[in-house]
Amino acid sequence: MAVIHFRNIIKRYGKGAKTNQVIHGVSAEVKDGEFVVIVGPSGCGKSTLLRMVAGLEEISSGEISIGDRVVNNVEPAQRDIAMVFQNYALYPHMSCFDNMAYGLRIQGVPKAEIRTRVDKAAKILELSHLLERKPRELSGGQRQRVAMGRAIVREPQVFLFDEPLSNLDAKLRAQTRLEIQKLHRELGITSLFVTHDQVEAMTLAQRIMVMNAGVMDQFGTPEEVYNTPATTFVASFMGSPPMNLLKNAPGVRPGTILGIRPEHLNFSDEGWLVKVEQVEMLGAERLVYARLGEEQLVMRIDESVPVPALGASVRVAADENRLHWFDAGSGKRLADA
Amino acid sequence: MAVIHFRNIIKRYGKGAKTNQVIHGVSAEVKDGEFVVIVGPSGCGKSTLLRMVAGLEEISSGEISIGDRVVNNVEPAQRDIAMVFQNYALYPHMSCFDNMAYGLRIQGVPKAEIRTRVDKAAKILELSHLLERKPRELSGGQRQRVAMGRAIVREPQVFLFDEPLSNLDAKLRAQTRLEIQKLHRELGITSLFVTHDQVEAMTLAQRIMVMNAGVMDQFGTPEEVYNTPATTFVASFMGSPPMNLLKNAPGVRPGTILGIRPEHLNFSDEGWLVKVEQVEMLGAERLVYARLGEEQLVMRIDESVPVPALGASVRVAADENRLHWFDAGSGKRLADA
Amino acid sequence: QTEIQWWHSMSGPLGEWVNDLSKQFNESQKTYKVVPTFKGGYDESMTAAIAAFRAGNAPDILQVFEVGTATMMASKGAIKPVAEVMKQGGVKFDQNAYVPAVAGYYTAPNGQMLSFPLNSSTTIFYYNKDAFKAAGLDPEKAPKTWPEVMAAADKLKASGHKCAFTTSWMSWTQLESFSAWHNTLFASENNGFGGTKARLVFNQPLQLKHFENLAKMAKDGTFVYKGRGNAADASFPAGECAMMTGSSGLYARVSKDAKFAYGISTLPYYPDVKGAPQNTVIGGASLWVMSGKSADQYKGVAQFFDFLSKADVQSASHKRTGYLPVTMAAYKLTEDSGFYKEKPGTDVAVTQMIRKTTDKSRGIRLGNFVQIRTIIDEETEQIWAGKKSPKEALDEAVKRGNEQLERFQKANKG
Amino acid sequence: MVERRPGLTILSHIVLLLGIALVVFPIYLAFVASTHTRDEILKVPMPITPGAHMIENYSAALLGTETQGAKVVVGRMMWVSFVTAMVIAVGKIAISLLSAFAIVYFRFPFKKLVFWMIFVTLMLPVEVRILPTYKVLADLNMLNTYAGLTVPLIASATATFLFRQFFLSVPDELVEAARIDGAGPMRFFKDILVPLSQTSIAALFVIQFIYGWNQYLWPLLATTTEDMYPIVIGIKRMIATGDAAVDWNIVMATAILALVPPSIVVILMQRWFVKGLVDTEK
Amino acid sequence: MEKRVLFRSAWLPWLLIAPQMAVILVFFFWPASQAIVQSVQMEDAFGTSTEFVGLENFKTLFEDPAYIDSFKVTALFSVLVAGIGIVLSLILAVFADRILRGGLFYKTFLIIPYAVAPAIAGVLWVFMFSPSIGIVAYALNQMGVGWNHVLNSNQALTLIVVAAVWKQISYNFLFFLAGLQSIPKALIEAASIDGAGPLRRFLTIQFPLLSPTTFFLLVINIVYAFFDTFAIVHATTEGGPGRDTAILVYKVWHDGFRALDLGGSAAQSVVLMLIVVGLTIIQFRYVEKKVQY
Ligand SMILES: Nc1ncnc2c1ncn2[C@@H]1O[C@H](COP(=O)(O)OP(=O)(O)OP(=O)(O)O)[C@@H](O)[C@H]1O
Ligand SMILES: Nc1ncnc2c1ncn2[C@@H]1O[C@H](COP(=O)(O)OP(=O)(O)OP(=O)(O)O)[C@@H](O)[C@H]1O
Ligand SMILES: O=P(O)(O)OC[C@@H](O)CO
Ligand SMILES: [Mg+2]
Ligand SMILES: [Mg+2]
Repeated sequence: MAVIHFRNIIKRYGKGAKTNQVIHGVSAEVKDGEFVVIVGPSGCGKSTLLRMVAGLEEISSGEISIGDRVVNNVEPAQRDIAMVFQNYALYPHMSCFDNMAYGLRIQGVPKAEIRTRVDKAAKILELSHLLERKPRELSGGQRQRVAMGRAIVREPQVFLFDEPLSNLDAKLRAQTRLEIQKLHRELGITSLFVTHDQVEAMTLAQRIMVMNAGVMDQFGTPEEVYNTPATTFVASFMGSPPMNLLKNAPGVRPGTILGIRPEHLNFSDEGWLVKVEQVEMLGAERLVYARLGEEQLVMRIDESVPVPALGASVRVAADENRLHWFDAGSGKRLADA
Repeated sequence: MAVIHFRNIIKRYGKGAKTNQVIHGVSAEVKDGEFVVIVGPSGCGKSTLLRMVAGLEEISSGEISIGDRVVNNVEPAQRDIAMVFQNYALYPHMSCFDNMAYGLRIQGVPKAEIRTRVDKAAKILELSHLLERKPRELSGGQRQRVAMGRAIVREPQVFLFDEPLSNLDAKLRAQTRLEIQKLHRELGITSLFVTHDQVEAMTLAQRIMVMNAGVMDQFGTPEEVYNTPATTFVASFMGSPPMNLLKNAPGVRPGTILGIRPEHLNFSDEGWLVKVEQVEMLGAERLVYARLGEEQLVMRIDESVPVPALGASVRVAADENRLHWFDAGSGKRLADA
Repeated sequence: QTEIQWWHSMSGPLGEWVNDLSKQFNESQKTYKVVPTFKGGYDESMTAAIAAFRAGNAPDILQVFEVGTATMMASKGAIKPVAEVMKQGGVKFDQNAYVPAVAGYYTAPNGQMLSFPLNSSTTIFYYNKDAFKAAGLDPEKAPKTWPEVMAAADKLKASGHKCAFTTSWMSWTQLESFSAWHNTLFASENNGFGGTKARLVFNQPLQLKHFENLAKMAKDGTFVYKGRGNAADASFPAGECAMMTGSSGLYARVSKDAKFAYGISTLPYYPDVKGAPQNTVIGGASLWVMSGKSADQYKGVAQFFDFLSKADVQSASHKRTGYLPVTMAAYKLTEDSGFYKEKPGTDVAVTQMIRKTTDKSRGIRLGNFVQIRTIIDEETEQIWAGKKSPKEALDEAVKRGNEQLERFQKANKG
Repeated sequence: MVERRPGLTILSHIVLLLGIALVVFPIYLAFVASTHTRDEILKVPMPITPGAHMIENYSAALLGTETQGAKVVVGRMMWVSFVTAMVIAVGKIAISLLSAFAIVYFRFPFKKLVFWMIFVTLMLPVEVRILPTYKVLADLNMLNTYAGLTVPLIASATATFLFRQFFLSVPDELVEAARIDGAGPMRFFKDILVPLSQTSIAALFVIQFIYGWNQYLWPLLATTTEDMYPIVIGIKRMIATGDAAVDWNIVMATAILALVPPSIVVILMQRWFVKGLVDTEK
Repeated sequence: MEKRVLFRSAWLPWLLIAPQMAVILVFFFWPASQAIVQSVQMEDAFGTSTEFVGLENFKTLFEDPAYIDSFKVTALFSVLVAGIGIVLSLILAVFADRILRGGLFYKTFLIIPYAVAPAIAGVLWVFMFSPSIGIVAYALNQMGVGWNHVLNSNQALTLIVVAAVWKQISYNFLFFLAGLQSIPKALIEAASIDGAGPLRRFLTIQFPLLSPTTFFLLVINIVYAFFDTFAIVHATTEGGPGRDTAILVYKVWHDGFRALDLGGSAAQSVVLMLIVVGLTIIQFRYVEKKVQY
């Protein structure tokens, strides 16, 4: 277990004229034993950041330390980390046992101990009966668990996950999410987890690092990030459907943006007059899409509330305590008034 | 536009000893212009059913008719259907225009008319500026729209969709869903849509056909399926997280199963005493996992409600009007008492 | 024991013969061991050896067909004259003991014999007596002249024979030997004996007339072309073709394989040509000794050649293969043994050769002769295929052949 | 296929059977010829059903017959061919694996040049440079040795290229995982890359084994003693003279024998052969 | 195309390529450079006298109608071999692709010629077509087709084309079959729903999608026809009748090893190398491109 320190990290790909800077000075500290999720849209630099921690990518400038060791020039194998990849990266020709044991063998761990450690990891992950199989004989979820097993047996200081769930289907994803949580509770190892799925981020993270085009927009607990998004980017990225961001609605001053989450809009007798355009049924609730002048609004309405017909004009009101104000220029949150 | 009739459809794969029956007598009628979603877990026979309608798979026994024509022995091309495939199945060497025009050319439609029809479809799908591109030059969502365009231009009696959205990412999926709905509203063509995603089924369908291992468990509107699931299978398959199905909770008679949806459980002063095991934050709400004796319960709690600490014991109560009872043996719904 | 590598081109019964010779020699003494290796046809083994020589890996003894003689002679430094080898090996060697036509062919202008004539052959005429009988011809009377051959061919054809006449070695039998047989030049400078300035002249009226006749036969179907080199050899013993011109060395195979009565006769000629028949030219091959070997090896080679030139060995070889006896002594020995009486026709080759030669008939010795043979094959094939008239073909062959001679002259001027 | 058209299916079978008949006929005929006496074959037309002399022809071929000018012992020649083919196949695969690994997984100066140098060798078929190559061989004293028969043919642009293509398709994550596991380059090569290349290796083995077995021109020069002749040369030598002198029965028996090992390799490994080629090549 | 992760070492890569480099330097580049040197020299057979002649060998070569003819024959030959080979194997592959069961049976038999050495293939075919003993020649004669490839150039060309195609058909077949089977089934289904019958599907969907395979095979077959058929020609027609089947590679060999015209042969080698360079570059650029497809 260890603290991870990012000190003004910059990453450039390519050389000379083709240089392309993709990380623009990230500084942050991940606490000992903390589970941090790095989230952001595709191409924002999440994997790059993670891979620099792993030692798979050179750091162009700045410093990363794990524990109290600056690792900029340390080989991946020496960093005492383990990594779980999106497409598992299992060695296809080795049995699950061998996959997990490979790193230990290279370290020269005695056979008997390898056996014990792999068995223990397999037990935690309920893989014991699959140890002799080859990866291709496993389902996606099982493969992902083997990949995690491979990470666990090394008993590293830090776990790194690069979108480990995105190749799984919805059910498996939910289930594996719970397993990862459980694992972290049990082992308490500092973990960095990359995903572009905000639901995953919300459910897994102790703290979330929201990346936007190589810049860290916010780093806080899920509640902080959801309830007080630091930028319009964070506001629209976290939450599904995303926060309504209104520029031209009545009552919004020019130069500012008003943000309201779909669940904080309700039918009411007063408020904005909107036209219902489309309704989606989602089991326990409904999404109502409505038009307010030039802007589109999304509302999240409980199934118990009767829904107006398509095309109908109704009034909606927002929960006054749940309004978010942003600067239209910078996108930054304005001090809560 | 046409009615589709399934009359006791049975499908067997293989011959002799290796025969494997995968559809066990499905009978149903899809109404003219209706949008029906076939949903069920992987391997339950959804695609098989659809492909029998398309003529891509022989019907082992039973009859399928489209309009008033039994199509068992009609070639796919003669069935007046169009199909959209999961991985698009666009002809990679043809431009989008040619992809859409291909079927018409084979029918010998005059050039000018082909142009008109393709242009019209492209307009509906906002593809007009992409017509000269090859499929590989398009994004996934655009490809899927071209695939739909190819179906539309043929102006068929029936549309068949086999998981057309599952290769798209979450955002695109939601967006394309809306487009398909819009399209169906505009063209009103009888459609069969296969998916394993219940959210997709709920949002799209006029009626849902729930398949379970080759048997049709229920065929009804989304509300019917959600609110009065015909079997425990339907109950647990539709809705996320799935309905809690309790066998051993207090008040459940032996031989029956009690079903309660997560959103119908609330903290209360009386009711079952449960132990909170895990909490997942989902933005607007939380999922609380709790243990009730041997059984696990999931509750869906609004974020405004304070959540008890992990490990705490709390009381929960179910909405009396929202209980579902099933026969433990057959899994069938018991007449609503 | 010193090993002596010998590359040869003798296959089939001839291959057995070569192996037997080596075995006999090896058993006759202990110091040397001759190792014969079959390296493919004449052209193949010669080029393999040349390549080997360039790589410093030549065999000690190489069998080269007569066509390669000029090339071998011109390669100063690559070969070691036989006369020298024998002298060095301390073996008595009398050039005069050899049949003049043979020895003369392999002798340099300075009178030194360069290679050892192991298997000299010449062109002779074979015919199928059974087929003659069936066609109503007298099997005991071989056609002596080309008009007779043509007449016989017509009869054979009439009796249903699919292939009345064929020939192997087109250039050798129908141009080279044919010219000498009629005492006519094939190439200037005494057929190349006079030096590298020689040029081809075989498009003269006599040869032209002959090829016109052959072309007519080909058109009638009485002459069937079977391919280059010795490809046609097979068709005679198999009974397919009733008459053929070919090497006397074919005798070994004919006597073994032919399941019918056959006759051997002299090469046909045109009776109206003055001086015909003169003599036929030499064919077959001789053994060349490659340079750069140890004294010990040369000694062994000398011993081996000495063994080969023994009259009894020579005579036995002659009887067995149909190749000429190359020493007069061997010829006498064979004659005395009554072999020629017992196997009529076996003396044909000898009598064709043991004649006084003229400048026009001594033999043919040209540079790049292998290519020239190929050119002649290529061009004459056009005649049989009906694509060129004999005149066009022969003229073109002369023209292309002369280009080769020019090239050779240029490359070997040093 | 999509439609149920029995007619088309029957047509398919007919076409394929015709194809097979065409393809197999020459070999069948060779087999037939190998079961008759020479005279039976030379009778026109030759029989087209197997005869009764199979055993004697094959044993004559295998043990060598004195009827040929040079004693041709098929057993020995098959062994030479086998060793040659094996060494060529294994050698080519080994050195190509190594160089492809260097080219794909390392950055080093002149990498492009090295790649092109290897690739360019494709353009220098033996036929084109045979004499100088032969001279090199002789200078190195490698004539009449297995080394001489094999080493000059062992460089392989094809194999290097194929492995390169395959390595490029190996997911980067595997290297990354291996590096995190602490594997150095050679360890990664041995533990991960080579085992993963199995299908390509198998495919190349087939190709190169056949290539080695079927060599003709090169051994013709590189060997001058009979005990180093491979079988293909042996067969050509048997027909070096005109038709009739040829013991066609023995030749064909030998040809059939010569076909057996490569056919076994091809047939046994056809699955990997196709897969390996197609997976990596395209 | 580069890997994202590269190992770092100054000496290891050199060690790894050393064996390959050693072999190609010694046995490819050195001899090839010798061939180039020889092409500007005139030499007697034994290499005892050598003279620098500049480009004269090339001049002679291109003035020699035989060489020009050889070019023409080679062009015709390779077009026929590649064309016929590709068409036949494509037909077989298409039908084999239709048949799921029995596929292995057909595949096994069709693959066999691949194992046959070109030299032996030549022997087999000459045995069948030999005008005097060949059974096929006999059958043809019975049918009124006078077969004699020794004299008839068209027949000779036919013979080597047939033998060469026969030898190559397996290889083409396997690639086409694999190519066909890698076309997603859904495409075929989409096309049949669009109303295309089997033939139309083949022409408009399968064949165009096979074009990378077809192109690849085209190049391979041409290279094959250029070089690997030497043994076939050598074993069957030996370049005859006339020089009507003397393809370039046969001529190089013949002039060098039969005719012992080393300079001329070396000059031909150089020309051949240039041709292969061209073919290789085409193929290489194409291979690099197709990776993305
Ligand atoms: N090896 C590389 N060379 C050059 N540019 C690269 C390289 N790897 C990534 N990039 C660029 O760096 C940026 C960040 O990439 P990165 O892989 O970190 O994004 P990501 O946030 O992980 O996205 P995703 O969710 O798609 O995985 C992208 O613009 C990408 O194009
Ligand atoms: N061609 C076939 N031959 C034999 N069995 C088949 C074939 N196609 C499908 N099956 C079997 O039939 C059953 C139903 O398959 P089907 O493809 O209809 O499932 P599905 O509901 O579409 O599943 P998914 O969501 O994974 O696409 C499965 O058990 C499958 O293994
Ligand atoms: O068959 P042979 O041995 O007489 O040789 C004939 C050749 O010399 C013809 O050039
Ligand atoms: Mg990433
Ligand atoms: Mg399916």
